[in-house]
Amino acid sequence: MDASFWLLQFLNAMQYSMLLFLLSIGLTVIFGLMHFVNLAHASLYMLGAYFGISVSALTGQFWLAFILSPIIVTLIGAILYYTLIDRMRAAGPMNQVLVTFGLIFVILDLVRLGWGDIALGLDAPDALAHTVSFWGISYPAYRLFIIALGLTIMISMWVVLARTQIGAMIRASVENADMAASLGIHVGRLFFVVFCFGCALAGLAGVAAAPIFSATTTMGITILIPTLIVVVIGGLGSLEGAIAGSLIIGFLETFGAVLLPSLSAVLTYILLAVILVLRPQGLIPARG
Amino acid sequence: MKSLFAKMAMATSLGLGMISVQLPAHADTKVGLILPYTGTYAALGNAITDGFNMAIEEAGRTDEFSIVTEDTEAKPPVGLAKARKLVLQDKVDVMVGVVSSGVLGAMRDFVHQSQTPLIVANAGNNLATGENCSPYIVRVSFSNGQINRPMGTWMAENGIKTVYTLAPDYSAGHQMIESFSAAFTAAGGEIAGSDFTPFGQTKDFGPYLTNAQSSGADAIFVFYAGGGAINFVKQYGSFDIKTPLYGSGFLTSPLYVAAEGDAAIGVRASLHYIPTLDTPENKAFVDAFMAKHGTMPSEYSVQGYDAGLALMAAVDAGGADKKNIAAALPNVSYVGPRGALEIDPATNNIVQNIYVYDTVMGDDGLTQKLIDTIPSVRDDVAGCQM
Amino acid sequence: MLEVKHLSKDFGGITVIRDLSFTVNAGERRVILGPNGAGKTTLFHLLTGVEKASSGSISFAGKNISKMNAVERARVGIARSYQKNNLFEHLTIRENLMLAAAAATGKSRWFFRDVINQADMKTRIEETAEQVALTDQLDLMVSAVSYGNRRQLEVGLALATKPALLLMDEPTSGVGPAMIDTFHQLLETLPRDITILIIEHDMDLAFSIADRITVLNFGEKVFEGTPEDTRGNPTVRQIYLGGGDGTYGATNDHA
Amino acid sequence: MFYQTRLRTITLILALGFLAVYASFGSYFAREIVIEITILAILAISLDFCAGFGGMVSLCHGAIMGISAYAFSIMSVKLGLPSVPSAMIGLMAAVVFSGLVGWVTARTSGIFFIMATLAFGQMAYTFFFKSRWLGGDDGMGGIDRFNLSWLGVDMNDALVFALFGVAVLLLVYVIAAILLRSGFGRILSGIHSNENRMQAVGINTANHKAMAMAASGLMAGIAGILAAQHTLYISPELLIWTVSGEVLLVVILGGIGTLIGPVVGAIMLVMLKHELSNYTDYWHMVVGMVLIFAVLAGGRGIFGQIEYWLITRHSPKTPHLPPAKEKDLA
Repeated sequence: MDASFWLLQFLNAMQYSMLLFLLSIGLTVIFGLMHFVNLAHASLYMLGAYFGISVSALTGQFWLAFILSPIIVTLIGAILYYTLIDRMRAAGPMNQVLVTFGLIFVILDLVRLGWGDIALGLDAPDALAHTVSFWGISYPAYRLFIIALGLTIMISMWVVLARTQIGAMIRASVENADMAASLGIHVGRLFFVVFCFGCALAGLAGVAAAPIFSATTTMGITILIPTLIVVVIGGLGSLEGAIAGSLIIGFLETFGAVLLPSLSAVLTYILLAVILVLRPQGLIPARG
Repeated sequence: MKSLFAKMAMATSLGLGMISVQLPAHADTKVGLILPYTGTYAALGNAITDGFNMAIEEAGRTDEFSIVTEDTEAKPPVGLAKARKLVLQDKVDVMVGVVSSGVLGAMRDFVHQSQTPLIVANAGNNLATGENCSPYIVRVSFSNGQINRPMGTWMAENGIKTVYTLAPDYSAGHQMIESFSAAFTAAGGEIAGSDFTPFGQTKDFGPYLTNAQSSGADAIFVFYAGGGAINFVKQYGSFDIKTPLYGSGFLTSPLYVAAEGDAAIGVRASLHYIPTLDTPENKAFVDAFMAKHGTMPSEYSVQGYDAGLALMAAVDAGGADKKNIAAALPNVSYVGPRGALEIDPATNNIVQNIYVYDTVMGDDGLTQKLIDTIPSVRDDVAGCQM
Repeated sequence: MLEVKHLSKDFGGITVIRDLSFTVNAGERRVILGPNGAGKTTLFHLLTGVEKASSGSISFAGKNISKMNAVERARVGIARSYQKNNLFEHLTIRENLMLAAAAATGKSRWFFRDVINQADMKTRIEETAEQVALTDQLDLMVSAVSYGNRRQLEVGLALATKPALLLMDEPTSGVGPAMIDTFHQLLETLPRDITILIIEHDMDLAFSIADRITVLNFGEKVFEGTPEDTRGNPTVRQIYLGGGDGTYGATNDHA
Repeated sequence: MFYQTRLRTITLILALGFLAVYASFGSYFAREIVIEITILAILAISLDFCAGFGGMVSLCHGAIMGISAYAFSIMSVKLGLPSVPSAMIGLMAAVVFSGLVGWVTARTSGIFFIMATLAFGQMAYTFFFKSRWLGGDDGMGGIDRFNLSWLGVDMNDALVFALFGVAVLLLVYVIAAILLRSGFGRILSGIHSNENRMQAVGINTANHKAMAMAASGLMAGIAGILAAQHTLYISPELLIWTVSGEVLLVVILGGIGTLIGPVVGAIMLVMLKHELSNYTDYWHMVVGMVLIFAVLAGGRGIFGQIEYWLITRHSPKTPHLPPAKEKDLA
């Protein structure tokens, strides 16, 4: 195992971490703000992939799909927000689990009706459908693009949350929604904006992942558990937690796969159990 | 929706049955299709059903067979419950189907004890026609060993010295790779390395691909199916891996090859059926299938089709009831889209050609180019006692 | 009965309790006084084992209990009521008292027998309810009774365990004058086999029930003596009564 | 806090009576459905015991059930022990596993507890999935039904076995009800209501919760033995987290914290699923919509909602209703 092996696997780990980050950041911020466990978040990821494939097939334009698909998913998210999510905010976590679980089932079968049971693929755009050689390795350009995309979003979210007024409002509302409301923040509108933003990121993750992974009807359920693990390991509702969690899981799964293949199926679960036993609130809890 | 139509079809045929009391008519054979229609394997269940129905319809014998469909959801306990229902409540004469080996394992003892003939149209577990064989279980699809052993020998004979293998970490994956490796090393090859990827969880093969390439092996041999196959082939392509890719033919099945795109070009694989076989039987089958469904048939639709042919042949040879079908099935032989087929009475597994093929770009997209045929591949009698 | 020696507690460099020593005799009513932030509630946390002391020792009934955790200290007979209601909100008052009594009598390991209708439990629940004047409200949910009733239940939960030492953290916090009288009566009628340590801001109540008073300021004991001595003590007057900063009778939080 | 009210007793009798009648007069497949319902209902009671009354929303109950089924089958098939001692060992394995999980995860709560139990359950699943001695994902068969011929009962008869399942369900309900009415169960409800105060009055809540998980494991273990006896074949599918997820759905759908609600939920879900799958391959969507409407209609679950209507009609200030629990997940 030489340096190029480590570099390659580092890039693989980064690429996976960034996808996990795009998914988990929406879930964790929605939870942190609204105390809402949205299990259907992963279904929106699936919709992102399928809409991306359809738009791309209809127009032949990958980048159009890349922009349109998150927008469509956001619209669906907005509809869900007004029909269900908003109503369920005070209904208690058990009911939220039940409703969003129901949504998973509904969206799953709607996707089956719309796109069929056969797995679909999406080609990477021509500009990125090659490999890039550097430092003695060659690596798919599209994967480098995903790493760059994830890092960009990660850093801009950091800046927005830490430096801007809306970031301060979000942080205040995570700390104490009542207090935030009394300071004149329109909490309801803020929730809606954040929820839509989370949906857009889920859709973006879906369409971004489609050229690497095929789109299948089970992709939502399969990604749900790793995403929840990221969110929980990091600590619910915390941006830093989602970053730490997705990096930990991305690196653990990638290096576990090549260094400890016989254990790789359970490594994540072992880590999850150990972290929760030692730090029952996750690594970087949002509050307290 | 499928089963709604099936119900209507059943109701119609029952009505005909009642009329037929006054008429000297065919004996009615009741067939239970036991396949996944929801969950991971839904696409396979539908493909097999299409093939089976086509065989019966082409023969013009739809009145003779009444069909009950049940969804196994790829869950062994559900499969067993549905098998019990078909046999004990619907009183079917014969069952056709079973996609996953887990479901077959769950049903096996019940099928054996209830003496209901079962025509396996997919599940490839070696043990089902080996150690756990039964006079009532006949397989017209393939066994995991049957597809991969010939490829092991063939690759060694064609100058490949070292191979790195990859497959999902579950029973079928292990069986496929083991039979390949055994044949490959017996013919003088060497396994450079081997990874089993976590079943159902692995989406990113990047780490494994880079590992396989750096092993310096002459070739990579893999078994992946369904969504896993698409991911694997696409990622193989995107990493621009120079080591040639070989695999069990499910890797580039016609069902998935379109989604794999250009990355599939040049992948070499072995399978018991490819739709480009140049035989009159296959041409007729492909044309009929294209006319009906507008897509190329896959090995799964052929398995369903051949299950239908085998069933009709058994009914013709013996009779339409449970006992006669069970007795006749192991001796069935006919020529189908796959070529000449027979059931080996020693194991009840099918004896068939295995085709080595390349995926190439044809006039209307990706297609299969036959490279070599290994004729009449027969499984050893590995511990099967009827 | 209770002997505290050189007790100290730091929270990340801030000393909340500093070298505190005092002794409470069996059956005594001891009132703890001190302005907000004096470390009174922290002292209770240390005595009940919720917080571990940084140094020093605590003996109870002749035994060193410094190393015991909260559960073990409850088992040796130290009970506590909270300044902020800490009740079983979604249960009835009867159930609340039953839980405390069942826990104290080791009936948590009864796997087959119910405790709620068992004769001696019933007696104990009803006795406690009478002590804290909740007999009429026994079958109401906690969420359905008044704030004052909840303050009474807060003490009731501690009493139902039949403690040897009862720590009361501002039982009258937030209640009106009528309710303060109720608590006054309650404290008067409690049998002398219960030793009581009480944090109280209502001066009339404090001075009328106390055998002795300990005054804390900035985590240190600044005075200890009878109520009369306390009234006359200039230091106490200066830091507490005469401070003029409004802390007298204050009820807000110093947790 | 649990009370075996008259409404609950009536519902229990109606539910069990319905199952017995449906099995006796229904077709062959009705008996399969009844057994399927009883296994799911037992597992749901087991989960309601720790989730509804102890606040421990576990996502490893499928794994507990599977461990019991595997331990039972290893003993009886691989080691040739008689069925009764094998079943005992199966139950012990389930109790030990769930007790350990409960003990180790005692400090976590809400979604953190859910995820921690998910982790342990998936570890157990992976263990059996990869164990080639036990057949891996192909599972293992060769299990025999209990031999009750000395009672003049043929367990291989589908009707007899279905009625046996109903009897076991009744037994598990009674065990759960007795435990919940006992001092142990009362304290468990107290911990659910206010763990901190329960410690203050002298309860080692971590140990108590671990014991509650162990007791719940015993019931889940019974479901496991029954499942192995039913299919005479077991596979790692029993342990996968989606099984636990489905049980959780049943509990919430029926009414969490009511003990009888889960039985109602199990009947509803299984019947719905089987009826729908006769007509459409898209029955998941209908199940999903039912779940959503169940919540929009009140969110107490089917039985919970009925109980709420009946009680609030009689006395608006009602003492024993499970309130909307805000702390279970958050």
